[in-house]
Amino acid sequence: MGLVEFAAAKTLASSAVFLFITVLLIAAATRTSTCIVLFAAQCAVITMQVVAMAYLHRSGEALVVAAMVLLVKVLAIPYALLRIRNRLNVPADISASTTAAQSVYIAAALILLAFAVVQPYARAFALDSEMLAVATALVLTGAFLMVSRKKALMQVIGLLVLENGIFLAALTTTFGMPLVIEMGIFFDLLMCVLLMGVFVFRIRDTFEHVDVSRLRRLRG
Amino acid sequence: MTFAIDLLQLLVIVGAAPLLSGVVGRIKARIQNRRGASIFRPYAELRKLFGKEDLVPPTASPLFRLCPVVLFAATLAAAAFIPALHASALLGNTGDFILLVYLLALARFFLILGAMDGGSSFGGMGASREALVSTLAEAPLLLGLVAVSIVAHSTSVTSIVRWAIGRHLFQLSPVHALAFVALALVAIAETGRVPVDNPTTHLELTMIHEAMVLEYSGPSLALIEWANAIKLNLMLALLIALFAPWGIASSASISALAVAAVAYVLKMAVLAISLAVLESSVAKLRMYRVPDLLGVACALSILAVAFTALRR
Amino acid sequence: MTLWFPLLLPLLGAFLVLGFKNPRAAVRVALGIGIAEVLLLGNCAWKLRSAGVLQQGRYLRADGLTLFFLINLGLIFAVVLAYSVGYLRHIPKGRFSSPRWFYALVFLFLFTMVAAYLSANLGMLWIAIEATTLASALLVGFYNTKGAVEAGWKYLIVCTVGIAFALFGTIAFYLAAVRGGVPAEMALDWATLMTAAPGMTAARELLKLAFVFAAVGYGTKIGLVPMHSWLPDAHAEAPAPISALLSAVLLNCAMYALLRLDAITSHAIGGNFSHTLLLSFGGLSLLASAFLMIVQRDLKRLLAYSSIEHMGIVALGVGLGGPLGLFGALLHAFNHSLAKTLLFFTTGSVRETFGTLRMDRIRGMGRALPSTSAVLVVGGLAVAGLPPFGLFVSEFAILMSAFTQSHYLLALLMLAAISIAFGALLYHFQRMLSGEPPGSPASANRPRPLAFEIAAVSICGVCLLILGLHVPAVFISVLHGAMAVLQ
Amino acid sequence: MTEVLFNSLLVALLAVPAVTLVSARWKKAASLPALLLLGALLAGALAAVLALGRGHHLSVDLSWLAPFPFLLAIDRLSAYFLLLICVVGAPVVLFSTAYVERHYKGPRRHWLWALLSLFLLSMVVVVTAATAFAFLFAWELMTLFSAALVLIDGDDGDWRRNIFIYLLMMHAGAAAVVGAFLVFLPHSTGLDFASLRAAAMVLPAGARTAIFLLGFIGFGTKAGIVPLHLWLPKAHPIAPSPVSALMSGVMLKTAVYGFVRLVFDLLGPGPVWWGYLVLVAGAVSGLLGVLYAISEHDLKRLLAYHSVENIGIIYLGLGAAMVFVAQHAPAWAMLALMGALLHSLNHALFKSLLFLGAGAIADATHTLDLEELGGLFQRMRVTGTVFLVACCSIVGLPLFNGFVSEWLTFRSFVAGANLAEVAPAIVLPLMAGVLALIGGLAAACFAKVYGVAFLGRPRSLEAAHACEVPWAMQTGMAVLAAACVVIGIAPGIVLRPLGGVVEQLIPGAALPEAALTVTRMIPWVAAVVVGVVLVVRLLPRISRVTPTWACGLPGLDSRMQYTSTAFSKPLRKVFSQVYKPDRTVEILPVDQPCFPKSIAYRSVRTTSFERSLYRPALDAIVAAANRLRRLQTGNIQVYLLYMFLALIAVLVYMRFA
Repeated sequence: MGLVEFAAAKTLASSAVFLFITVLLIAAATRTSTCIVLFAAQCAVITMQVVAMAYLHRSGEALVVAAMVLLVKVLAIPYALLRIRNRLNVPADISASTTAAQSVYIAAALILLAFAVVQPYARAFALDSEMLAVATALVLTGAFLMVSRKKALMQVIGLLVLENGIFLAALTTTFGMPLVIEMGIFFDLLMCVLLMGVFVFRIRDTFEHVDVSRLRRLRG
Repeated sequence: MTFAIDLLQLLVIVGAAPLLSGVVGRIKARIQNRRGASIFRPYAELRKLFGKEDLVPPTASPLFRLCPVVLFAATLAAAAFIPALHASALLGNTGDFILLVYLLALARFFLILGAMDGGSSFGGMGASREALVSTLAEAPLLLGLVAVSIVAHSTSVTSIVRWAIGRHLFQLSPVHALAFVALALVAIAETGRVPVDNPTTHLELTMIHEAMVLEYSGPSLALIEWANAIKLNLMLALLIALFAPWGIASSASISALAVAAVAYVLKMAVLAISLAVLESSVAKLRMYRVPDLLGVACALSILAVAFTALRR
Repeated sequence: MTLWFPLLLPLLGAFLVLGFKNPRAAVRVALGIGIAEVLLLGNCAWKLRSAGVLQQGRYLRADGLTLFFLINLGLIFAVVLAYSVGYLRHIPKGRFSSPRWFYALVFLFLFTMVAAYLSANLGMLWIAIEATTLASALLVGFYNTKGAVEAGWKYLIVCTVGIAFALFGTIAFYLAAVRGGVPAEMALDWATLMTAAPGMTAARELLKLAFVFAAVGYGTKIGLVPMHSWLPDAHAEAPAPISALLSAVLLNCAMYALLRLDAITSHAIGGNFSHTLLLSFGGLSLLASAFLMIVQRDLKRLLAYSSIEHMGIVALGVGLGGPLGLFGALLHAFNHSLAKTLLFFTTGSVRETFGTLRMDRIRGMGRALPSTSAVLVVGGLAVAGLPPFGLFVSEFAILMSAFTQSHYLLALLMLAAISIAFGALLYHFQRMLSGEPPGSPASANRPRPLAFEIAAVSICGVCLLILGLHVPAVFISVLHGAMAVLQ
Repeated sequence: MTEVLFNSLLVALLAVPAVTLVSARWKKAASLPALLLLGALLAGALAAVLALGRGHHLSVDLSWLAPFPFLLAIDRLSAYFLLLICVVGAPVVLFSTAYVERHYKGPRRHWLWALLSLFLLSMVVVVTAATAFAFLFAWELMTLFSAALVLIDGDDGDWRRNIFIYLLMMHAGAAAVVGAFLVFLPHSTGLDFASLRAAAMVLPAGARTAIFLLGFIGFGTKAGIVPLHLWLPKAHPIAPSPVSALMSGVMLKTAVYGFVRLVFDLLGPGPVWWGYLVLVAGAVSGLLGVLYAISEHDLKRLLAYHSVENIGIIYLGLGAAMVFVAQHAPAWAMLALMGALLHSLNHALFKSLLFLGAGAIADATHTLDLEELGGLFQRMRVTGTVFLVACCSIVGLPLFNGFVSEWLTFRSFVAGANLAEVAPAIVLPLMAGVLALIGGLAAACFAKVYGVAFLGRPRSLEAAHACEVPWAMQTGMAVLAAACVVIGIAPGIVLRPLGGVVEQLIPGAALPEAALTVTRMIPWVAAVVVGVVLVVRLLPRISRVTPTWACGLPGLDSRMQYTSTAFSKPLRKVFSQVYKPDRTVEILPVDQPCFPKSIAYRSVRTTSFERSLYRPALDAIVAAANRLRRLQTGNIQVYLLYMFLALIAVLVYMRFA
């Protein structure tokens, strides 16, 4: 079992821990730019994981998927988000409805909840319960971010974290879907982020703020 | 043969009606220490009125002169139901008490319309009060007759009487007692005797029947007065036939008819005297006390009907 | 090739239309492309009718169910396109109103929906439905007013989150298929999944989990309560033809996806789990929307809640299943799309004449806009489910299937909700139609309705009446073809 | 032969709207729609008579056209009600040829004819439908067409509110009827009446009670039984007179037909408490209907309340029949059912006649407020006589048709006494008392109506200058009046075929001879009364016109007459518990009460089902809707929260289900 296999196995094992750390950090982050960077880090870890899995399973397709993750999620989307944030020139704080400390506690609680929820399934389907737990934690944290953060951009990031969770779940359970489907999903994701960017600019133009919780005109 | 006897019986009821009101008037006068008019004065009055001319208000429609006629005809038809002397009546054999009650309703309906046509406030006043009294009297009248007919297992008036003849004096059940009191009260209300309405008064505060016929004169008034007398005679004859039928001839022989005639005159005299005594001793009820009186009659008749099932 | 052409033409058309700066030319080109697209769809439907199933390559497949929904899409798209030709005149100058962008986005929207119907496997289906959200988000925010932007943003975020759950559901289906022994690259193909479904009983828990996520995901797109919050805002702020498209076709497209997944689950682990879920969501939507319709103040929001109500009824029909239930559900989806298109067409001229869609400020519409009021009355009667029109027949079928399976409580709940919705519609429409129109009757300078608009409205009305009085034999065979696919 | 006639009826009624389009363009053919409609109705009446006579089961299958089985079949019950529709429809159409000419111009007239024929067609289909889908299809269309006809007159102010209440209650009722028919389904193969009848044998008791209650509520709403009658006094008065004649006379009977078909034909015998429920509903409707009518002075609203009363009488008959069936006395059940069905026909005849009379009065005096009418008999002789016949019939006086049906109902109540069980033996005879009280109150009410409107002195200029209506309206009314009198005097014409209808509904017994004694009895009584009237009229009586006696005062003007409010005051005082009137007396000038210039008295009925039952229910629904509306807060974060909670809820359900 050569050095490379050892490295791949180790990255798989340790990536779960890195992901948990990024989850907690994103919950604690107060500025949008740190959130974007943490999201990029998260995707980087996932890329590493895909590469390791590709190597372990000797499947060329997975490598292509890894490349795409690297391209789309680690480079393209964070870059786009950062450009949007800079051109928005609105106050950078994320004005969340929960303080940083409370967010961290909630994120931790969500991680524990994820573990609890996943156990029966992991046993039933002989899956790697840790990775599945991470995926569920990502989904729950993404949901929590979208519900608690008031800034439009933060909601986009929350959505992307949620998307990451689902992608990770797919990765761990099925070792990657057919290539065409994966590419389709990434393309959709990219278009979605671009469109959200367009809307964020439109909100700033028409409302002079990007605070989503003040969008209350349409009621009843 | 029975047709002739029934016709004779109808003529007796119709003919003797003014005599009965004359007798009652005379007895009331005697009670009030007055000599009173002769018992045949109503006949004289009718003959006088028939000779006069009919005074018609300018606004009245042809209905004004038609109403008394329909009133008289309907009351006459109702009278044809009652087996006073012989245990069968012209219309009473096939007809039943429901038709009898509604014929009286037909008479009353046209009397009210006639009153309204006069165009004066008296007519309206009498009509509205008559509507109140008759509406409240109809239910106990009908329920009383229903109770009696249930016990006799038939709705035809003559067969009820034939059933009653078969039973001797003291076998009458509480149903009959309750029904008799209810029907007596209703009879007083229907014919407008003292506790409910004073037939001789012209005081607008109290009169019901008189107010309706204020506009009438001549033959129309005669027809109305006669019809009113027939109605009194009819109601009393009905009470007699249903509750004290002894003496009514079941066969068409002359001797039986004679006995029946004597019994009928005696019973009618008793009723006339008791009516006169009642009218002299009781003051007229206030207008809105009459519904309570009729409420009592209604309660009694409901009780009578209930007892028919309970004491089966 | 019969499948590729109707799919790719709208995509090309979208970019083609962008090229024409001058509005009149853009409208003409758009009409041309539209007609071509409708013809292609017609030809594809004709071939499909005779061939039963068409498969082209690994990713495009069309069967009886697709045929039914393609007919629905083609008919509504043709009607909306015809109506929108005249509609662009209504847009006041101040707004973002270049027909070029309008038609480009509409064709893009059409492309995504045709892709959804023709996709063979669940992954492609998910990608197409996600793409419909993206295409229609811009259309919802087309007017670029405060309300439109807010509605567009909410629509985009809520639906994308919903679709993300649907993705997890699709993945779970894929996992269950793989565990059930289906070869990996065919594991998402719908046909193979249907044949392999009985074998997948081992992964019972996973399939239930998959259907739950798919139901919540696609339920958001269908607008089932409690995931419906985006629908009233989106339909109220979008331009009239677009809200017609959204209400009539997009909801049906999401329902199509849920039908496919429900077919797989009921074949694998028996229908009662998925059907109970659908019945509960359907009942909830029906009751909540009926009550909410009473207190609405804006005409388009009222129509949006009415769409939620009817989608609830369709969900009930699917949940009840059986020959009658499914027949009623599909027929109801078709009838509802026709009736709702009719009603949304009236909102254009109402907004133009009264300057607002707030119902308490609209009075005397009967006298001010006689022809539009006639359309409103016909649409209102149809949407209320009253006899001469098709919705009465489909609601009757669904009620019959509910009573046949002795779901007494559910049936009485449905009857009560329909009555409450009828009361709400009657109350609002009567207040608008009767009385004296405020201010000067602007009927003098009101632009005469174009031939296109009259044609569009009459097609809808006539179809509704025909479906109400006599469902043609051809249409019944198409319906039975669609049901056979799901059975 | 009947097939040809029935098909021609259907086709003609369908063709009338097209014909009106033609007559709109081509002036000469203006009266074509009316003639076609009249011909169609006569053909329908003939078909019904033939079908009744031979009991021949005719059926027209339209299932090839409709999405669900759509069968029209005429058995005896359908034939009877088809006869009712056509016999009442024809004179109403004849009346409306003149009425429409004088009141409606241009497009409204054509709309009225088209909708009238479609309204009649929907009623014909309701009565002859043999499958649930056909019945429900026509049932809802009937409501829509009647609402459209009412809308022709106007659509703002109280028209709108009344039509809203009308349509909402009708739709709720229709929903209950749909429920009633569909509860059969788990046990029935199809939805046609034959398989429903078969399924009724195997229905569990719970389902039978559910069907009965749903049917009772559904058809009760359309018939106007008391708690569900709110729409009747609101919808009928605002319709054009011929339409309210059809609505009140005929449409209510389709509800009675539906109830009889469901309870007697499809469901068959049920527990005795069904009968008691219908009896109580009938009694309450009868009493409250007539009591509310007495306090009304708007003629059409009064007549509408009287429809509630007469429907109460019909339900009394139906209730008695159901009690008899439950007590295994089918002979008396047939008598009671016969009374109820005959009263439906009678009520259709005299109620539509009364509404046409009201239309004639409105046409002549442009007002329907009894306080402003008076002395119309002098000015409108034919309308006066016809209205008198109608008043006598509705009150149930012997020589008219109302009496025959009430006599049958009375006779069945009295016969209730010889039932074995004690409870019905007491309840049924007592119901005779209730019916007598209803009859008495009706007599008082219609004496008021006729006395105030037609007799005495005109109370307003319009009434003084009223002139007779054109001949077409008179003949229309005269035909109905003649029918009332003929059935009143010779009821045998209708009773024999009605016996056939009743035998089909309640098998297992021959008609009791008591039913036919009435046919032998009434002609004799009629002969005696009419004979005496003719004899006395022949006596030479001279008459002289003198001014009415006014206690010696010079002039007597119309204000001294009793108005309708005054006439009904004693009765309202006695039954004040029902009205709880709040009376206001206004004496002007206020500072010198002893020298009043004017005294105004107003008494308003404070008890109303709307305020005590419907308003709270409506407010509760709207309040619930408002609370629900607050859930749509507008904040996207809350929407996302709803989604996640929904997902978690379903996951929890999946875990434990």
